[in-house]
Amino acid sequence: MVTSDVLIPIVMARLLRNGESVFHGVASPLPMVAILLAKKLHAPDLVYLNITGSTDPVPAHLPRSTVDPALFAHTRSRVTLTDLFDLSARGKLDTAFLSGVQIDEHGNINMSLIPGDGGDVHRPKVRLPGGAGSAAIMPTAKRTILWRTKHDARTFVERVTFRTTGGNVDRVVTPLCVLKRVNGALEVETIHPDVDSEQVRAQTGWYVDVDERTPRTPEPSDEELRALREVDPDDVRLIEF
Amino acid sequence: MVTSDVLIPIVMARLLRNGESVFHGVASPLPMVAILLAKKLHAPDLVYLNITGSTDPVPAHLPRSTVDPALFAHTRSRVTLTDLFDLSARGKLDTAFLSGVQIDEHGNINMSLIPGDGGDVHRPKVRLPGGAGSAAIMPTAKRTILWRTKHDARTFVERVTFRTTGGNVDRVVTPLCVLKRVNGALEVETIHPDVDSEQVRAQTGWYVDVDERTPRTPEPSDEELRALREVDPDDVRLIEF
Amino acid sequence: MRNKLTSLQDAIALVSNDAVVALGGNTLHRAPIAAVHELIRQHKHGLNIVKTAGAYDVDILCGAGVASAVSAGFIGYENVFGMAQLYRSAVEQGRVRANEHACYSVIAGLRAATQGVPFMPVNAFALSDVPLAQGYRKVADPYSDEEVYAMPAIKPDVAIIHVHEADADGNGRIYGSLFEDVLMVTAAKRVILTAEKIVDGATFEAQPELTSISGFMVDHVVHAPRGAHPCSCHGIYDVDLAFLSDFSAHTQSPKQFEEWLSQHVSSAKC
Amino acid sequence: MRNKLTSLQDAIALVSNDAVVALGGNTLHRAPIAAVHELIRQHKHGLNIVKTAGAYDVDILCGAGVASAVSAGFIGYENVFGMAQLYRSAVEQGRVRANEHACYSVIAGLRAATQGVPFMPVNAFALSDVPLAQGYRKVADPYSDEEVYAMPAIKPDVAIIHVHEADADGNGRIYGSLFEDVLMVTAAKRVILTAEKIVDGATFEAQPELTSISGFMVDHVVHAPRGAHPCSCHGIYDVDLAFLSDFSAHTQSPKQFEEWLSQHVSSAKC
Repeated sequence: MVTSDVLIPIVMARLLRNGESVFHGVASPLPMVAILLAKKLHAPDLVYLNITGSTDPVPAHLPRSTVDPALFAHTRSRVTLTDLFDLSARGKLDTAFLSGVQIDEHGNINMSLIPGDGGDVHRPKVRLPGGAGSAAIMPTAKRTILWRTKHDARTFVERVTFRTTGGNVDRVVTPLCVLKRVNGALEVETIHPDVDSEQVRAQTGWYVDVDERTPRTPEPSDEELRALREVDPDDVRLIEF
Repeated sequence: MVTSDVLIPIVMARLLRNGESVFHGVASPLPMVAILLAKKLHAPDLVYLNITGSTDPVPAHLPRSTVDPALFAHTRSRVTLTDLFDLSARGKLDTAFLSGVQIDEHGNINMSLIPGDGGDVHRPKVRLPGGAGSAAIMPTAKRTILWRTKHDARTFVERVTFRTTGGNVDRVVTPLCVLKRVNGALEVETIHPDVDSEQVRAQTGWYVDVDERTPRTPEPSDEELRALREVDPDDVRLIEF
Repeated sequence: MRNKLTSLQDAIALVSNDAVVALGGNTLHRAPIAAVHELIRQHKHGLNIVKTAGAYDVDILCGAGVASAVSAGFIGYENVFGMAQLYRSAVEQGRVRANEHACYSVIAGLRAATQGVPFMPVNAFALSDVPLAQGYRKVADPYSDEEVYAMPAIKPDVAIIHVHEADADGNGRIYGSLFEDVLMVTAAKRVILTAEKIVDGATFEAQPELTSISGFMVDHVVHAPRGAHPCSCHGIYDVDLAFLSDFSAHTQSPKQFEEWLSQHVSSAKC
Repeated sequence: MRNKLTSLQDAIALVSNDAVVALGGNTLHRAPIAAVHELIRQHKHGLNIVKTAGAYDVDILCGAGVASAVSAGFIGYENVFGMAQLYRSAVEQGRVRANEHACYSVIAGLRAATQGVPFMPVNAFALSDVPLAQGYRKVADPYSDEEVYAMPAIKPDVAIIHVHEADADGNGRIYGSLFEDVLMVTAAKRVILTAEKIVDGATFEAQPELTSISGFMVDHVVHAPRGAHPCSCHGIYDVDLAFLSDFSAHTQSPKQFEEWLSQHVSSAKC
């Protein structure tokens, strides 16, 4: 049985296209692995951008922090985070990977806070890390792929308690399924192997139209599995699980 | 008798203070010489900035164009023109050297155009080179020193035909005198040696209060003359005359 | 230029309480930690910390009572150590105000200060609750009437940047990631560089294109070897995971944190 | 990344008539003259040339009927050769529109395009007739009501930049003065680099900090040795005063200019 730490990055990599520019931010081991995987498999000309300001780095080892100097290795140029935000703001960033503590039916995310008494946002019940660049990137990148290593009704909520941002969400990759945004709402596109459709429904905070006829996420191929082992031999991505 | 090509840069240099930041733009051989002179004489810690993006260059020879790579020699850092405009815009540029085809009583300059029939600015009678950065620098630099190698009533006009910009003009150095802005208007501060006060009045387009008691610009000292020869041994500054 | 070399103590002594302080670096990388620890030793308070994405630096300043506001897009240890507990509880208990940003909006505010304008239009927040929560306003393009968010200028009283090499004039070289450090330098009223190494400025002449920060924009230069530790400093040292792990374990209770502070910061010589 | 090497002819063929074209360099230095000459050979017309301070490049494009508008702060040969006669008469005769700028306002417009916002506030023109003449408008800070000029975005259809070294991916190194070239790259829809030298991109890995222009922002790379001549190219060649003097002498009458063009540009191989 294929585990999430193997399937999720492979599914994320499959979504990437050759030649496009792809960005991930802080705290993004799975996007880091997925991008390197896609470059190795079907997207050698993909342009890999990240907060270190490198382009197409070739890390000697994968770091735990995705702002680590390891992701600057073998770059041939240096830009700033400002340059990457500008790129997105002027409509030239093809794909961004983002995540959310809460993700709702419309693809809105919450990375900011759970409001306190009476909806107080300045004295929140829970202060979350913050959306980093999400509120700038998600509405301006041509598309955003969300990912989350947990799929339950606390994470996938009908409506986020606080909307850090909405935006151009294309897909959401979870341990249970791939969701695709159609007419502004997230629908289940494929259910992962060995996952029961009833489980997807039960663990999602809004009604998802799934049954046994819902398409299945293709199993990882031998080539994909081998490439994943080569890209992340130390299983650094496991810190997300 | 001291000639203008000797006196003007020496007078300009005397106006500069140790430790301040001083900028000149395109087409500015005399400011280039004056700044290097001041650094050699009394202002070794003056910060010399120019369009090449160098700081405190030590040119091996003086160039005719003041954007020349010669003015990048021995710099220890590189900025852009954008950085210099920003510096001025946020109030951190101490002194700028600027000039004008026309300069009026209030220190306004015209570097843009002589309007055409009926005041048409889009089909001008004369298209001048343009103010370069003047309209940004002159209102924001802490002070501006204007210079001009010609002093006649066509240049020093009561009112500019087109105001490229006004701004924080402190002094104007000409072949005849030094003007100082007092309460918003340019007054003659000192008349150069061997210049008749009547000549200053006759060749200025507005009434200037000068007579034989008007203070005289001090003659260049031997030290100043020697330093000028060392700074500009090839008399590059003569292209301004 | 004049000699700007000074001690860490003297440079930090010039930071007033209630100052707006921009810190260079990003998350666990090249943050000016020697200076952060000195801010704690000098018992500063009321600081508003400006950062795009912070971690240990912001967390410890919140825990030590130095910060009273944080203007940033992200505060956390990425996936390495979970939440920034000191920051989190300070905000939840009302001791620190979190001025929520989108990283890019911090950049926009710093750009406004750099450019001497009161605000900066920013293509962000189109679909966000943040502007309402933070009071960010829109402005209309005077040519097309198109509306865009405007970020008020963020003008730090001081920016503190850790660099690889600096000379006495304040020229600084940063290898590897620049993050938003140069923008912080231009936006701030006063700039402190802490440097791994002080070098003779003449060595910068061979490749002035490698100088990241121009000396005339800098006020103070401090020699601070390992001045980013426990954060990384590109090419010199990595993130000190053991140190941070120990720290993280001591942020679960105020008492443990006090002990940790006293052992690792208060008594330490810088 | 994909290979972006192409010929000068093919790269310039993609520039449409009536395009907004930003030219790198400043006055007599590192202007992309090989590309400028090719624009003339391909009989482009209706171009709006964007530049902070131009000289030979803008002058000859005006004389050859390629430019119909110039958005710049200064056009002239500094003190070296007097006025830019071709530009001047084209404007005075109504063949070219001079969109007067303060250099900084060109920068502001390019910044707006770079940042994906419709306008950029700029601290300039406080005491100037230029805004009225050009229709530049003010905008009020939504926080303080303070008014500041707003420059509409300048989004070049193409930016043409001459660099010292480029690789096939579009990474470019500029030694010495950068001028506003990097800003032109980010603001433009399409970017053409002309390069003195094409190098193996692997050579940039040793010092990525020296790469001025990141390849992913570039569309076409053209090998153009002496591609800035008669302008200077820092460290490689100086301004060609003899060439410019001869040119200048031929700009006094249309007939002389036509002869000069046919001899030095039209018949020349690039």
